[in-house]
Amino acid sequence: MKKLINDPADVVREELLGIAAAHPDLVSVHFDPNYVVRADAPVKGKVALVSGGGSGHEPMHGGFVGVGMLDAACPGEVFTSPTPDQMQAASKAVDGGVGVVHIVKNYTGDIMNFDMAAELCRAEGAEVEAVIVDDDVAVQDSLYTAGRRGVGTTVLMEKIAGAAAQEGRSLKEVADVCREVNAGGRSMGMALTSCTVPAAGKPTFELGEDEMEIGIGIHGEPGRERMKLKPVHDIVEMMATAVVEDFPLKKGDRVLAFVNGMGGTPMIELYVVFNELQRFLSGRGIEITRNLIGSYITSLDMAGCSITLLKLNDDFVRLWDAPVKTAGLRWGV
Amino acid sequence: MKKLINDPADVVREELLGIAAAHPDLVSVHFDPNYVVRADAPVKGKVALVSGGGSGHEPMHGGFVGVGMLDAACPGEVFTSPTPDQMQAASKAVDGGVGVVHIVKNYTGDIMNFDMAAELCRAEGAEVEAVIVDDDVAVQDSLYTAGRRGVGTTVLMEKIAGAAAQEGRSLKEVADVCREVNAGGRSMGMALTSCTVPAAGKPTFELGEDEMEIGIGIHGEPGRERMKLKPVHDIVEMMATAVVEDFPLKKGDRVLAFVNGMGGTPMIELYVVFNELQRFLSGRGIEITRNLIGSYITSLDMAGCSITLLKLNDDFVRLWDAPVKTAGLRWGV
Amino acid sequence: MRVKVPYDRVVRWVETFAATIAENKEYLTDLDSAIGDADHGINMDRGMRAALAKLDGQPPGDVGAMLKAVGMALVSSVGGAGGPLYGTLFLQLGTATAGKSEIDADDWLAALTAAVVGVQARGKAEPNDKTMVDALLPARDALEEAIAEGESFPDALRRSAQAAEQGMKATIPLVARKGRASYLGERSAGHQDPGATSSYLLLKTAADTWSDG
Amino acid sequence: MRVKVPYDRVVRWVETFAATIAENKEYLTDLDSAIGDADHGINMDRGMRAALAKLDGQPPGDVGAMLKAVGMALVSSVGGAGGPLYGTLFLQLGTATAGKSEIDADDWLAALTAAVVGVQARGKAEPNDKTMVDALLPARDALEEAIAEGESFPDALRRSAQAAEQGMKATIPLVARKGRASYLGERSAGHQDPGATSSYLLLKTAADTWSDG
Ligand SMILES: Nc1ncnc2c1ncn2[C@@H]1O[C@H](COP(=O)(O)OP(=O)(O)O)[C@@H](O)[C@H]1O
Ligand SMILES: Nc1ncnc2c1ncn2[C@@H]1O[C@H](COP(=O)(O)OP(=O)(O)O)[C@@H](O)[C@H]1O
Ligand SMILES: [Mg+2]
Ligand SMILES: [Mg+2]
Ligand SMILES: [Mg+2]
Ligand SMILES: [Mg+2]
Repeated sequence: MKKLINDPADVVREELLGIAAAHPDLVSVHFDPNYVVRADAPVKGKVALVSGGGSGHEPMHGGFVGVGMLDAACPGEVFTSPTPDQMQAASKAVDGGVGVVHIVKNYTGDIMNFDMAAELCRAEGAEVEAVIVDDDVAVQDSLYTAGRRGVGTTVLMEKIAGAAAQEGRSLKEVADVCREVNAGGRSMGMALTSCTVPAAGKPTFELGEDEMEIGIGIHGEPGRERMKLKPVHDIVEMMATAVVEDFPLKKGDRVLAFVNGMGGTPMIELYVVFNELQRFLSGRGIEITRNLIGSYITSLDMAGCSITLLKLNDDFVRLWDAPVKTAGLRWGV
Repeated sequence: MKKLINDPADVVREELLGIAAAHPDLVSVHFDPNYVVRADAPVKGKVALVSGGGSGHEPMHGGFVGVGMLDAACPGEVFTSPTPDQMQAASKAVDGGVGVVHIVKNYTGDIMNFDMAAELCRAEGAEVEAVIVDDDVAVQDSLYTAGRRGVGTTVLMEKIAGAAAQEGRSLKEVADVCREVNAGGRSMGMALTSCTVPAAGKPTFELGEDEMEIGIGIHGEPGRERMKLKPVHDIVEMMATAVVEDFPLKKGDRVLAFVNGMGGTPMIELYVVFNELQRFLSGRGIEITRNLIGSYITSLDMAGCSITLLKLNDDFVRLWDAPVKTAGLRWGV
Repeated sequence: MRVKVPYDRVVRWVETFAATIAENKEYLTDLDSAIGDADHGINMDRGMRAALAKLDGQPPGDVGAMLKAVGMALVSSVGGAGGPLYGTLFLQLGTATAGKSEIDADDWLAALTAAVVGVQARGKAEPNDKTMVDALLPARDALEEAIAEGESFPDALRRSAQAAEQGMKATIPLVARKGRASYLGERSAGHQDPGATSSYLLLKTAADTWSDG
Repeated sequence: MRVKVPYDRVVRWVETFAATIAENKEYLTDLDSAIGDADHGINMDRGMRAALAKLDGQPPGDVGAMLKAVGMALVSSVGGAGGPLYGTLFLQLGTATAGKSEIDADDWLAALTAAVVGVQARGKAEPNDKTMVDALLPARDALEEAIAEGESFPDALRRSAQAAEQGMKATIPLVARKGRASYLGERSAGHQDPGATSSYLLLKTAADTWSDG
């Protein structure tokens, strides 16, 4: 295992110390339990947005805490959902008196821990609404399974709902924006290499020099299918077809296209992916009205990418364009 | 070789198509010869900043074209300096009538190509000043060698000089700001893995599972020394010591600390590096007044990092904080 | 005379379980690599270490309070699916044994029943979903049956552990319908469920530490 | 009677050099991997392909114009160090032979001299800096010597190529003082310079295509 770390057991703590040292103007970081909150939290009269999940997906979520996006993030151990006491403490720290939205990615662990946290918060009299992200079309959805994973749409939800909260919408309205974003977002990912969990010390799965894994999640879970490496044209076609047909999107639809790197993939490749995606979508008469290209929801050092499409309406566009000031996303301010 | 590409020969072109499709609000991209210019170029009465170099260092330089930073970038083939005709055409496209600064990293190829370009520009009556970046302390400087390589300080120079140009300083003044930034900046890099040049198809060098290379450049050139992998604490100490003692920096100095990923290194590790750097510097009484953490000057898919320190004065701080609106760096607007 | 397990012996069970998890940390993580995210052993080990640290400060004598403290430690240190599930399991064991300084077979049956109900309420898993429920539920049922048949507490514990083992092994051919393994669909078949394995170890250590000497 | 190389034969030299570079693309790149950035063969090949494409549109008969066109193609397609250096080399060869429809030994000596001066002016390299100058300069000197000694043009070309080969090999033990290899310091010793190698190939193909039949 080759990583810029000391003891694997200290990675999350040392990362948080780094974030605290780097961005005191944006966030403050609390330890035991671990959480990251806006430097000016709580913002009185504003609905607070709290998200969280395992570490290893940076900049998500800690890098999205700040004006116009999240009020708090709860980082768990690497790839492990954080615990209810983190979520409760974070929710309390950012509650501006008009309620807290929990943004929860659809993994059994995240769901159950956020459930317990919401119970704890409500027991203390706080208003909490939980919203679920489950946008990964690589997973078959069904009433009898854990359902789809939450992946790329999470980033877009945090930005868009963050803007809705910032402009003073109510708890119910902000939660509804989240649910609309989730309903309008679809993703699919692929890996060229596995990631290596620091505590495990070896790759989660092995891929041959000419193989790739299609339909992976963000935790080094095996994907839907392993196949021979192909030109990026074919890879994008496979992924984008799955995403577009799941909606299905039709001619004239406007989307936000999000090309995401998994942590070990450089920008040069992501732009090549975006070029293919743009050609694919314009061939179907789908317009990319906004885009986001970069490594925003990662899987440690995994090489690969994911594609997320969010069907846009005017409200989403306005909220997307609204100012945001976080370590990971920043514009307009 | 595992990359999200089609034919290796088309990578740069397809990347540029991706950039053109993604950021029409910020830049326009010209082909044959290839260059990227501000969407609103030329800006009349403003000194124009042109940079360029081999591709494979994304987001540098194309990602730094926009308001408050570069007016144009000339992307060469992967790791190959661009050609004089690119530079000449780009310079012409952005010349606002008060002169053009060429920001040149100190590599024989870049120097010679920019020299020829400046000759061509001047022959057509344009005013051109070339400034050199040579900040890599891993390379011994001497009158009898090619001197130090230009690495991380380039990013800081492009931002700071871009702000100086934006606020209306003269050609000589902007060029002087560049030279001051170069005089105040020092860098050192290290690699956990080699990068793979698409056209070569195999890693430029081989490193054992427990080895790292200290003092690497940004083109997969072998470094100063190969050694056993160490905890990041020791790695940062080695690199930061070399940088700090080269100045030398002393107690009370203020710096901008730039922790840069080489392309295959995720943010979680860069924050751990920053934490170590912060501890190292504060132990010596050196204050980190500003910081930049992320993958901004990369070496394709190489895993590793570099540390750049820029000694700050009030002018630099003000110019660093000034608004910038590019694909790769954005704040205040 | 009915066999009773005193407070100290219950503590010893928790300690033995912690040691067993530590020994099997890599094994459980490897099982989780195949169909999950390669952390079940790491998570459970972190949790049981936190639980052990809590035991020290525990006022002696109250089995329920002690087991609740274990549950709280798991909830606030494990995370993932394992945290809430094993946390709930121990919290329910604790609630059912509140104020007791020793437990007998009926106490344990009541406690285990409450624990399984709690785990199912939390995780919504049914039998054959390929989860820890597939070890826990048969263990509870076997315990009830053995007690009804008049077996001694030690013997009933052994039957309960055997049923857990069978349940664990029976997860191998199953296609997962809950938890992370369910994302794999058919590819999840042919692998033993990590959570069912740790649950078997839980009941096996109970049988081992409560039935000898 | 003095041997003259007509326009077509000069074109054939350029074509043969392009083919030789294509054949040695990987070899040159491998040399550059060891002490540079693994692209010299790729760069030169891209450049010579661009040059060949330019040859087609060339008005026949003017050696100088043709060689300048090659130089321009190299300058605007190679980049890196190789582009300006080989570009300058061909531009200088072209300037020295402007308007000529054929060249003799003296023309070639004048042209090669101008080329080497140009390369040195552009790159500031001295002998033994471990660059292409270490192949070019001995080749020029050997050519001058051979002509002074009255050797035929073909023989002079062969001596020139041999001197280039020796110069190329002599770069192996040198520590680089110019170009990318200089960053390696002492670690650059023990490797043959890629640019000196391509320069040897340039002079070798001249000897081959101009001295037979
Ligand atoms: N809904 C559920 N109900 C009961 N047990 C579950 C459920 N989901 C997952 N599990 C159990 O949790 C185990 C995985 O635990 P762990 O690896 O610690 O958590 P995570 O899946 O979050 O990484 C699975 O092997 C399974 O036995
Ligand atoms: N200053 C110089 N003068 C003459 N030749 C040089 C100089 N610098 C480099 N070279 C030659 O250029 C060769 C490398 O060319 P190439 O790989 O195409 O360019 P780059 O180094 O930019 O990748 C070296 O092997 C050397 O012979
Ligand atoms: Mg997990
Ligand atoms: Mg090069
Ligand atoms: Mg797991
Ligand atoms: Mg080279």
